[in-house]
Amino acid sequence: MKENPYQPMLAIIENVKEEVGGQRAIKTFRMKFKDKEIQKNFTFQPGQCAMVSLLGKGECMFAISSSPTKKDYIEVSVMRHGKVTKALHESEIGDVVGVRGPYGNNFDVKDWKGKNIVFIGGGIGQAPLRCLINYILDNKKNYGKLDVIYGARTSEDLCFKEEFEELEKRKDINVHLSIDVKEDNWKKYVGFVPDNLLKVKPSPKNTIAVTCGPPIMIKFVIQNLEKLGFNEDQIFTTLEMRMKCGIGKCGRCNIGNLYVCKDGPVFSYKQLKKLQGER
Amino acid sequence: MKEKFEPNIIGFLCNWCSYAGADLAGTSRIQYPPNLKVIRVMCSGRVNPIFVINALQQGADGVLIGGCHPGDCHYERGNYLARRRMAVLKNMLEYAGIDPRRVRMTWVSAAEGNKFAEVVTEVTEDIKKLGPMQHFRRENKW
Amino acid sequence: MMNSYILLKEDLPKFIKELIDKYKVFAPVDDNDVTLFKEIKNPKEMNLKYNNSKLPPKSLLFCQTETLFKFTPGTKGKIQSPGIDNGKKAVFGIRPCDAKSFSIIDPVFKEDFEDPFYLSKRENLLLVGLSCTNPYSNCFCTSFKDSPASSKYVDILLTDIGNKYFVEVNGDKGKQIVKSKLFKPAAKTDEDKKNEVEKKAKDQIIRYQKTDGIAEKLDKIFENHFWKEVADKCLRCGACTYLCPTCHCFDIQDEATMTDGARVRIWDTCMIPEYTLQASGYNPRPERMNRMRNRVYHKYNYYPKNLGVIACVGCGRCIDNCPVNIDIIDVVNRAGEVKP
Amino acid sequence: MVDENLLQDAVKKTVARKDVKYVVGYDKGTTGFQAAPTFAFEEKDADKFIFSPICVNNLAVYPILEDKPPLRRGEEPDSRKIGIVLKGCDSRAIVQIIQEKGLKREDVVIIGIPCTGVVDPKKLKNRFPGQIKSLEIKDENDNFIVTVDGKTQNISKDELMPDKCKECEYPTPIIYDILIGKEIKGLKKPNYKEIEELEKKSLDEKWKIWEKEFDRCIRCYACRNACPMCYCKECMVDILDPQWVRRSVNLSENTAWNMLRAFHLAGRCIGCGECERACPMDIPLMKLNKKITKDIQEMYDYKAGIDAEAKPLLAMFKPDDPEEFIL
Repeated sequence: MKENPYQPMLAIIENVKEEVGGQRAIKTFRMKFKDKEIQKNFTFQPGQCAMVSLLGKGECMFAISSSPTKKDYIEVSVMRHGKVTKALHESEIGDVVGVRGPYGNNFDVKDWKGKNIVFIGGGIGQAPLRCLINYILDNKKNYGKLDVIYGARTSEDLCFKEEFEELEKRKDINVHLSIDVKEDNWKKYVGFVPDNLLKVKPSPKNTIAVTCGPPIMIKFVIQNLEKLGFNEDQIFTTLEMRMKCGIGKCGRCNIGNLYVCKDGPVFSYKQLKKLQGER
Repeated sequence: MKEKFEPNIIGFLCNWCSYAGADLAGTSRIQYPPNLKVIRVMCSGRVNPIFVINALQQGADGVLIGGCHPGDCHYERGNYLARRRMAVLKNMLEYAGIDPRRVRMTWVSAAEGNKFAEVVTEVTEDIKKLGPMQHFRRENKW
Repeated sequence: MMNSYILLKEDLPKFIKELIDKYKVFAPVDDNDVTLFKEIKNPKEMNLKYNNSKLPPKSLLFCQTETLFKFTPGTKGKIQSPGIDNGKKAVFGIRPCDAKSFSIIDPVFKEDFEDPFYLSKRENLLLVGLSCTNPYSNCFCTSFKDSPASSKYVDILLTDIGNKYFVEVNGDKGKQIVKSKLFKPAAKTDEDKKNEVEKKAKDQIIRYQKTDGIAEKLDKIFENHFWKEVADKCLRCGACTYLCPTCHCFDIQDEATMTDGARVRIWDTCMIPEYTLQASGYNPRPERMNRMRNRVYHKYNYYPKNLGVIACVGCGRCIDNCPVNIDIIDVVNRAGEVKP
Repeated sequence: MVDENLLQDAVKKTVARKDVKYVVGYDKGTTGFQAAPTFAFEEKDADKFIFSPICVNNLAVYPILEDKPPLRRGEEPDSRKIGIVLKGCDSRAIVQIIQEKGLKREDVVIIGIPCTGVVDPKKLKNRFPGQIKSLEIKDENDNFIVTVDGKTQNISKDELMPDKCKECEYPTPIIYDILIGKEIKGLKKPNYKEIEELEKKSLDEKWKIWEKEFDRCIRCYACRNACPMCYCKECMVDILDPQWVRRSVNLSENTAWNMLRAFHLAGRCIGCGECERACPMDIPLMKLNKKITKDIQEMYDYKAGIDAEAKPLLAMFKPDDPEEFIL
């Protein structure tokens, strides 16, 4: 039978790590394909996404948040919002889900060789960036200075807390965390991510800026990046649209004439400027 | 021997009266057919016609809505409103060609264990005669 | 002249019977005076006094509800792939505009990831066209340089020329069909009669949509207030998208009981907010203006940019069935004249 | 016949008012078979307003359908009124919405039109199937004068009128701010002959009829979106968690949808026929709605959209409501 692109492959949830509790809960799920063969040749690039299905509930598109250099599993970080994510948050280790992908284009890591990179993330937007950061750290010699600017509403809402502690220890990457509202035992920056960006003031020379997060944050981050002298080829972002098929056929995730699931989710600011269409 | 058709009846019983009536029928060991599957609702007024139609879609052959006698409703007006809803719904079902005896309503107070058993027996007999509800049952064979 | 034949009108039922022996034949059937393409077992069920079917024959290829795969719900995870229906089918009486719509939506299901459901049905569907002899009140296929009697997109085309049909063959699938002895080679006079019928039908179409350079014109007026004006009266009812032969958007939903379930693909409409509503509540196309503009741009700007063809065949179904008379010919013509 | 200059002056006067956002009425449309709703934001827009037998739309759907984008911080919602041109049957929709607190009477300025019968576009199209250049319809007591591409002919009203006009009880709008022309007495009575014939049939026959109709439904929900009374924020079929009605199109879900839609209009449907007109598959939805209208008239002596102060049918009760069906 011709290969059915809508049919997912079965994967087992190996580990569930709770990143953020409370109302806007976020969990990272580590998944391994049941069939070793598929796991071995499931290769993807940083920034690509996968469709995760909960059989009987539905499926959602998530950015793969583990680095492609980690061959024997894939991770997705998911905030609890709708029917499928609620069911995913209720699943435990050993449950079987469906995974299909990888879909969409990716961060152009080859083209960025030898450049400094600034990662500007907000809230759950950090998931695709985490994949990119780990990938670049595993090939650190090809890249220059690395800056991570990441913020969330409260310290409780910050994702990947342990990993950031490791990153802060490393010399070859500087981490600038921030939260929106003052909290007593919080020593680092307090304020929105775009303002934190202005404080860090990364130099635009030979630098690539990658930003992911809520649309309102991306808008202001891009404005501030332009203030700092970044031109439109140096700014990349990922966009978020409702997706159903993930392979450019069901027609709903278009911005202008591009489909976010096929021609995105990674877009350069140059592309965005040319694109008409509601984001 | 034709395998006897055992109807599948969903009962929405109001928590204060009919459910207590059913409970009384059980504790006083009154025999009545087991075809009724009970869903406890806080009041017969809580029964939304979407429940009734969804039940008929998913394989119920009949639906019974049990409420308190007029005037006894714990929330004063629940049963009156349900009465109007079910009257309109039953007429529409009949108009579309579905036997109205498949959707029944009854007032059963907490003390009427016998009446509850009689009602369930009568409804079960009726629906046995009517046969399975095939009109718009979900096929679920994709 | 080599591949054109004649089929006598009284031989038509025999020809249909021949088709029924080899194929599952779908033909226009009158269902409470609504014409739909339905399977027929004998020629008498057909009704040929129709302008065009209410639902386009696209529903034979891109079914309104289609099972993608079956599964056992929950987290035990058992998936069975569905059987692909490669039964031989034929559709009789398809109009040239609907046949053209297949060639417009083919690339969507063929590019990058091949969609086995659509493609297997497309390969196994024989298109027996029937030319329009009296176009309907809102037909405008001539605006796309097509003709109500063009055989470009069908396997064989029948044109009613009095007591017989003038048959044109297009492609080798058609050649197999015409081998049957019912078809006799056509004479020159038959062909002239056909051209005359074709010309008469073409002249009856007076509605015209100016589509030359429409994609570039639309590029300039994306933010224009014109779209708010057009969309103010839209009831977001979606009937236009459900009846459009070139609409291919679909929704994917899971349906399950306690023991088994399936993932099902269903037609969807871009005219309702739920189409792009995100779980967070944010909706990039919140208002009817955004959605109406997106529908027009998808057909007249994005499709030409991505696939080089305007995604409209001029069948007029959306104009006939719009309860508030949003007329795509008028919208596109006026859009062309809007000063950026 | 309605004097269009009077109508246009009324629209100009209404639009000029400071507290009116826009006026929605009819213009002649692009095909001639059916009028198109149009919006007048300034006085000069009023010239396109017409009223002729092709004005069949029920414009009462627009006040609630209007998009309300989220407001920027500190922005006040625009609470100006909306002017609507309403025929007799359409005005009952506004009365019913006001009765259900969906709108307030002062939200709308009603330009009432005493109506002497409109034309059903589907019947008109079947009568003149080909492409036409121009079509004019005038109303002359009991037949229509139709001029198609210059040729005029008289057609009796009963041939072209939708069923609702043949039994129109309220030709003059029940509530209005401005009335164009004189009031017309509603002399006709609703006739449920067709409904009664169907009721007499056996259960199986009835199901055979409705099964065929419901099987044709493609669930585009145009009936819901065209109906002035369907203004729920989230419709029962759009709820995903729990999903009551599945989105796939088969007899079971179609029957559930059509029955629940008709039920949710019990005591609310004013018989304007927009659902049947919008349905692309020509399903006789009014036959379903009229059955409920007949039932609630007989059982509860209740009629929708007549009295804005009355309590909605299913939100109230009488102790002596019929209960012979209760065990």
